[in-house]
Amino acid sequence: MTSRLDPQPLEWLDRSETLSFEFEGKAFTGFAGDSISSALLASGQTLLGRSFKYHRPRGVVTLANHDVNALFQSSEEPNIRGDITPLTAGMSLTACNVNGSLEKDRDQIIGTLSRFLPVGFYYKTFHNPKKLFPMWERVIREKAGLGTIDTRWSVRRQAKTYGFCDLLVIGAGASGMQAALSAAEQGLDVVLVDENPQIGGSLDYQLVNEANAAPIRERLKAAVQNHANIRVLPAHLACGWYTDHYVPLLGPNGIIKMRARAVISATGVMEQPAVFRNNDLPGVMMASAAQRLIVRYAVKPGQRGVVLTANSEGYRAALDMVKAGVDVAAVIDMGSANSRGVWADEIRQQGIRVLEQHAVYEAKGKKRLTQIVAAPFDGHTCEPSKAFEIDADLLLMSVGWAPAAQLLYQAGGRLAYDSTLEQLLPQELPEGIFACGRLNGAFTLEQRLADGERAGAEAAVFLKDEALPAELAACRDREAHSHPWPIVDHPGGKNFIDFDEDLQLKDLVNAAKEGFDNIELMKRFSTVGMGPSQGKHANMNGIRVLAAVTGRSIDQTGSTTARPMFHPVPVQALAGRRFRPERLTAMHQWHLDNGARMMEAGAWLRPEYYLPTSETGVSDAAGAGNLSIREQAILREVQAVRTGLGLIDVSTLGKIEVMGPDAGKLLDGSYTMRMSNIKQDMTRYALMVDESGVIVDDGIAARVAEDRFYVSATTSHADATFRTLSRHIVEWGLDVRLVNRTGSLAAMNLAGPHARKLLAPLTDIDLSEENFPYLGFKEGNLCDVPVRLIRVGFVGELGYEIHLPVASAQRVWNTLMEQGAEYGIRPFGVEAQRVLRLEKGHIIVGQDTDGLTNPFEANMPWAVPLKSKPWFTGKPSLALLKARCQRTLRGFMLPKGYSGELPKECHLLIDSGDIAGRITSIAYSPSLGRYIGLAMVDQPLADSDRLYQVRVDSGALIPLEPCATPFYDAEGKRQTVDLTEVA
Amino acid sequence: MPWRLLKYGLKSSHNEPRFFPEAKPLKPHYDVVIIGGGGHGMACAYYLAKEHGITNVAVLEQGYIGGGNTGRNTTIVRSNYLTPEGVKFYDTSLKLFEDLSDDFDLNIFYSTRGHFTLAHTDSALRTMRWRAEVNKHHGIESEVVDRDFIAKEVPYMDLDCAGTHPVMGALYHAPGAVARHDAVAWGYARGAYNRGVEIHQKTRVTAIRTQGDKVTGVETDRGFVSCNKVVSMVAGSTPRITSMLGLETPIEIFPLQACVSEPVKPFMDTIVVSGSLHVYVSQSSRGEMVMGASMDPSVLHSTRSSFNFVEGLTDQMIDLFPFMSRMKVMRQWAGMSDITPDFAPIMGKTPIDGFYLDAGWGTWGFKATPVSGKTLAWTLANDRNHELIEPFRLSRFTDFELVGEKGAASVGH
Amino acid sequence: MIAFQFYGLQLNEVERACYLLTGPESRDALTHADLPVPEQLLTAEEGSGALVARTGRDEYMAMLKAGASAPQSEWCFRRYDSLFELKGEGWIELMAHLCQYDFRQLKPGDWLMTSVAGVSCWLYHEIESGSLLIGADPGYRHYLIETFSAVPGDLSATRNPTGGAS
Amino acid sequence: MKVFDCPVIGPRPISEFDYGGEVRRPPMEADAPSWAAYVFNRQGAPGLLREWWYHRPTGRWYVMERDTLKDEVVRFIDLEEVRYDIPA
Repeated sequence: MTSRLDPQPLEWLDRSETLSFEFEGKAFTGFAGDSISSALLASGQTLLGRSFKYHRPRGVVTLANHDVNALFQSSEEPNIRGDITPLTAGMSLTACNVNGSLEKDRDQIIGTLSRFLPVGFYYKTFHNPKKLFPMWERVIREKAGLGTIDTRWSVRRQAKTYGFCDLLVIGAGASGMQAALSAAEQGLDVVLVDENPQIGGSLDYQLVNEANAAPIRERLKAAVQNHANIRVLPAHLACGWYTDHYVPLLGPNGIIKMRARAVISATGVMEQPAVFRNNDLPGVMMASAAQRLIVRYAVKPGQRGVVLTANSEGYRAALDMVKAGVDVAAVIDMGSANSRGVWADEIRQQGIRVLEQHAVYEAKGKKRLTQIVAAPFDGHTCEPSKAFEIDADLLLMSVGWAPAAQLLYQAGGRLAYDSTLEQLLPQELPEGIFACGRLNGAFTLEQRLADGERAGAEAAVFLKDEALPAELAACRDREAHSHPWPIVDHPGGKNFIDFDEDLQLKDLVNAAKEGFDNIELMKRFSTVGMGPSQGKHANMNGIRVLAAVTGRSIDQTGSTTARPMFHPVPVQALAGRRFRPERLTAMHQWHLDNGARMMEAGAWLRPEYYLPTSETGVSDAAGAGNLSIREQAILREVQAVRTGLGLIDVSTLGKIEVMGPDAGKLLDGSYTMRMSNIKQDMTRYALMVDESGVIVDDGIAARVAEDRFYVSATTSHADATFRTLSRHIVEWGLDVRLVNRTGSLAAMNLAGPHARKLLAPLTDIDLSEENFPYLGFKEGNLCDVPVRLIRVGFVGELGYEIHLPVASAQRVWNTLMEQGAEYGIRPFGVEAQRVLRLEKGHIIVGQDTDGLTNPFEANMPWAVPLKSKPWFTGKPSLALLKARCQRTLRGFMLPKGYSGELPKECHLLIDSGDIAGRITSIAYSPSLGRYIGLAMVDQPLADSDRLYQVRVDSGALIPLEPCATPFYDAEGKRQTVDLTEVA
Repeated sequence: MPWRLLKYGLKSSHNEPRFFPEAKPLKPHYDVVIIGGGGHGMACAYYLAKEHGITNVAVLEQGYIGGGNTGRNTTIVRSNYLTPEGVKFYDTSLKLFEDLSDDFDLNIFYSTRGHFTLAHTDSALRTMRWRAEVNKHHGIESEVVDRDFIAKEVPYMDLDCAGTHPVMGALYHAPGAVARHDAVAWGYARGAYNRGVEIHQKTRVTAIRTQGDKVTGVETDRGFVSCNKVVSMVAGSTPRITSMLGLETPIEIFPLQACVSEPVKPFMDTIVVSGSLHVYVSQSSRGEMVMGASMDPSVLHSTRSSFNFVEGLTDQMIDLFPFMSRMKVMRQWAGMSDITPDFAPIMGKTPIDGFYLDAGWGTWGFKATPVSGKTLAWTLANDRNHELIEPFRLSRFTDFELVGEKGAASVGH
Repeated sequence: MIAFQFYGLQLNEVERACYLLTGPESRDALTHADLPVPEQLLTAEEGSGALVARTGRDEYMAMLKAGASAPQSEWCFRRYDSLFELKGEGWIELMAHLCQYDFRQLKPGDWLMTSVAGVSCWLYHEIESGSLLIGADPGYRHYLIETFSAVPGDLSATRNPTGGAS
Repeated sequence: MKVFDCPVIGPRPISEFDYGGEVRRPPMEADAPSWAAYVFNRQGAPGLLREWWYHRPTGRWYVMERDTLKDEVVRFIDLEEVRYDIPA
């Protein structure tokens, strides 16, 4: 029976604050500072969970988060780890993965069937007959997993911060504190972190009754807390080591992403279980777990105890039990007691029975330990014939340690087995990585302090670039602290290696027999070490078993890869705050106020179409069929541009100034067509391909001056194009300057027959055709704002693209809207622009082209001057591709008044049963009163004059009439003069 | 209770037959040497023995069976690719997968779950329709579905993605499945071993011997082995092997990372992938959420994990599945993706006589395990590229006849 | 306009006329307008009501307070960066939420171009006021104000890290 | 997360960079196969690789020689070394 002790000198409890909570429907209380498990044990509740596979009763075994026996479920969270989660008032918890209740778990019978469930059994059966497998799979899936998820839970996010230091020391035990101090003394900026809410580690829970430890403990704790160069972060878990000493520290309020210049791992060792029948009964626990219960939480771990040991720590733990009022019935030493130091002498003086060369053959009890069976042990096997029983409700295991070296492995460190200490010790550490304390084999208090001092000094020297040969082994102990084979076989089995996965000794032995006889294959077939504690209490014994079965050494057997995270890390801490950079144009608020439906274009937001609430009827365009509100809005905008005036915000376009003597040469090399001969105040279409001839971007290049151009790029490729141009300057050694003005300049396109009439009175630029022809470029003032006007043809009407300072854009936009009212001006969005450009047969890079389309396929041979230009990026590829063009972009139309099933973009063209292309764009064209589109058509069909057949959703084949583009105003007359001159 | 487990339970000792051979010395000569003991290598050995009677074969694995990308991938099996060549190839693979458990008499937990590729933009939706149409043309169950369909099938997904990039629709591929990746390699390995093929782990190829332009054998860290047919099936290590022969390829190696959550009671029975959010997720038979994203942006020959990977993944994931913010990430790892310019593999004969390639597997290698083994075995037996893999020949780059998988930049998982 | 105030931490928007000069005449244009000309790449100098940073071989950014004389040259372009001034106790803690840089190393007079909350920014530690100037593309103004204002909420949570010299 | 200790801008996390890929120089006169080899083939194997890296916040290009096995930058290459002339 476990119970609460009187106040302990170093306890973590605040006894003034009682916290009540609920577990499995029963009321419990604990103190502030308790963990959930310690509060339960303090109230006598030793049964904490059920094992994953056999649903065996489980209690505290490590109390160090190295096992998941105590795994709880709340209404807010799954998989709560009782051992280390602080108790809070009002918690309501249940066990995980139980069928019924913790006390009465109906799945317990699986344990009795274990003889029929050998290692990897699920690979051996359930697969035939094939039809039945889904049923079996449902049964297995139902049994899988631990906690349960409520898919209605809301999102939680914790902020993350960045941290910086010279030296990060992980683990604030004796050696960690000493290392931090000796480094801080040399002026280093040190962060000392520990996953526990209090610093001290084993200096507290293991050496609390060591007289000489007390002054050292006070000195070290005070020194690190108050040293100007040391930031102490308790309750922060080092999640893992990442490239260049990047170590995320998980704290109560979120993750600090710590960038260090060097890291000292003073993470200590993980106590390993002995393996004997029923070694998983509640009441059987690590000696360090019992010490933590007493020292940290003032919980008495049991009434009558036995200590199974193979080191001096076991005797010290026995003394701690006596001091806490536990009746210690016996100390069973798997070796001889003479090298166990003063603590063994003290135990003998107290008349406590010491059984040398003995081991525990079996533990007995239903839901908790009631009796242990001991027997003589020759270092490898027990003699059952000489077994005898000892009544006990507590069995402490102190048979050995595994290094908490996960972060060393992740950083690329190598460990090797030391047969003196019978423990894996650091052998080779990468630059900037250091280890000290029990992880490095320094076990006595003096050794830990000396090793901490050594590591701190070494780190300081390393950071000052002074080379110093590392004497890693200087302070290591000379006696073994672990037993090489703490494993006792038993015909009845149930001797667990991995408590998470319910793996018995025979499971590993059998896995090796079946050919899974290297550490990685054994892990994957048996799943040893694949559970939530990731092998912390299982891998060392697993390696020992495999080494024994295959007759290889520990080092030859190797170990599996240690991967982040050291403990599972909450997604809410990993995800952090939600950063979604959003880039708005100068007219953003106006768009919202005027009914714009916004769409995302990269980081930008742009109007897709406008639906002002004031809109009532809509001029139903003949032949369009019944249109949605959205389609009606888009049609309105298209008609406005075609018949009156439209204004679109194109601020998201890339805008790049290109200046210098080699400006022309840069553009000639970067774009397919020659740019260096564009006449002053004129523009040219600029098509960019990559080295394999694939179209990557297009825009307009304007000649501003002899040595100056102004180049635009598509919204989605603006950054990439600026980057490409700047790289070419470096690669080709050109004397050119680039300035990216995408954000500083806004841009709007005023398009429609009345464009010139609206602009003329507002600008000092002579808009006459002679002075300012189609594709012209002019600088001047508009509404007293310095602007650039470009006569672009994208939407196929008389139009002026106005580029102006972002600060004055809204004012000019307002003026144009006000003054344009008499011409029926409307704002139009991306969707209307898509229809307008389609009527002109213009492509959209990324829609009509894909990741492999070259200019010939896009039906733009005119943009590839293979003869007239000596060189441009991609030219040799295009020369090869010209002759092998397998498909090209072609225009098509549906008959007027077509009312059948509508083809959609990416529907396939079918020619005599085979795929012969696809529709890339399709839309209703109000100007032509019919559906029009572009299709990428395979060559044989494109060359023929056959109708295209497109397969629509219903599977029917719809004929499409091929036709030349542009569909509308083929000669482009509308783009050149006012409406009045064009009948 | 399946009677095999009953029979096993009643026996006293555990005398299940070995899956793989005990370590043995290398023979001086083999007819075929397969470099790489992952799923592809074992499948090739299996089909060489089973379908072509070629058993004097050695599989040389530098690490352990299935230790490369075979053990590191998303375990997704699907065939809703973009190009006709890709669709035919992967669909053949999917059909083979469906009978593997019976062929091996080993349960590879092949579980048809349905596969969603989410579209968050118009252009993404267009790409989905393109793939759906090509898939349907080749008789593959694949269709564009709308928000309502998704909401019905995956009710716990936030289709509005916390307000940015709302889901507009998805490509739904009902036959999409998952399988235990290790078991596929073990099944093929046991099948090959039982038919006389030798499997050598911890055997690293250090050089490939040639005479003129003809392969004569391979050097390993356990001695020389003569053979006149060598096939490289090493995925992430391909450039190291091809450079031994001075054979240039377009392959570059990028880390592809993944992670798993702590196991919870299974609630997600389908596979969800989002191209624009670069995330994918499915729940394993052990109850862990298997999650991943796109490749690292720069070349690296390492399986190291990075923290910004798991940050970006979780940040985007909980926009789709808010409740998953209450879970914990347990472990993260990485594989090495061998990427090609057109996101399609490089298979079959090479300019060097007797040297064959099975590479360029990027993020789509696991699902091709059966068909790549089968077609490479046929190619080795006939010294001629199997018709299914002819479009993936190495020479396609010289001829500028790239496969169009990258067309829609539809790198999925 | 005050963006937010929190525990003595302040984020204000500031008005500056920003210019970008590039090309060989840049230095003369700056000296002609008697503006400072920093020598070293990616350093900045304050003087005569302006802050000038050298951002390239012969590329300079000039941020002018009202009244300072604007530089004139053919290759001189007006920029409209959104500018913020962050000051008050704890500004380093706030920046630790948004930017992977050790701001304890940022001395007065230092110029820094890095990523803040995912957006490329320039930062300058003003000498006399000691506050941090932050400049970014105007398209991100709304996003940056929103993001900076959300951080203090978390700051209070992390304001008193348990124990240790903070 | 990798840190590049760059000239002028000092140590910066990899998240501030865009990867520009392997530095390659186009053959001005090449027959079809060798031009295709230039366009598509890559060095591929682990070892020292010269790469383009673009630092977004400053808009500066860097060429680094990096050991792609150990992920260590061995040298920053003077941009002059990667310059080549293009036909006028």
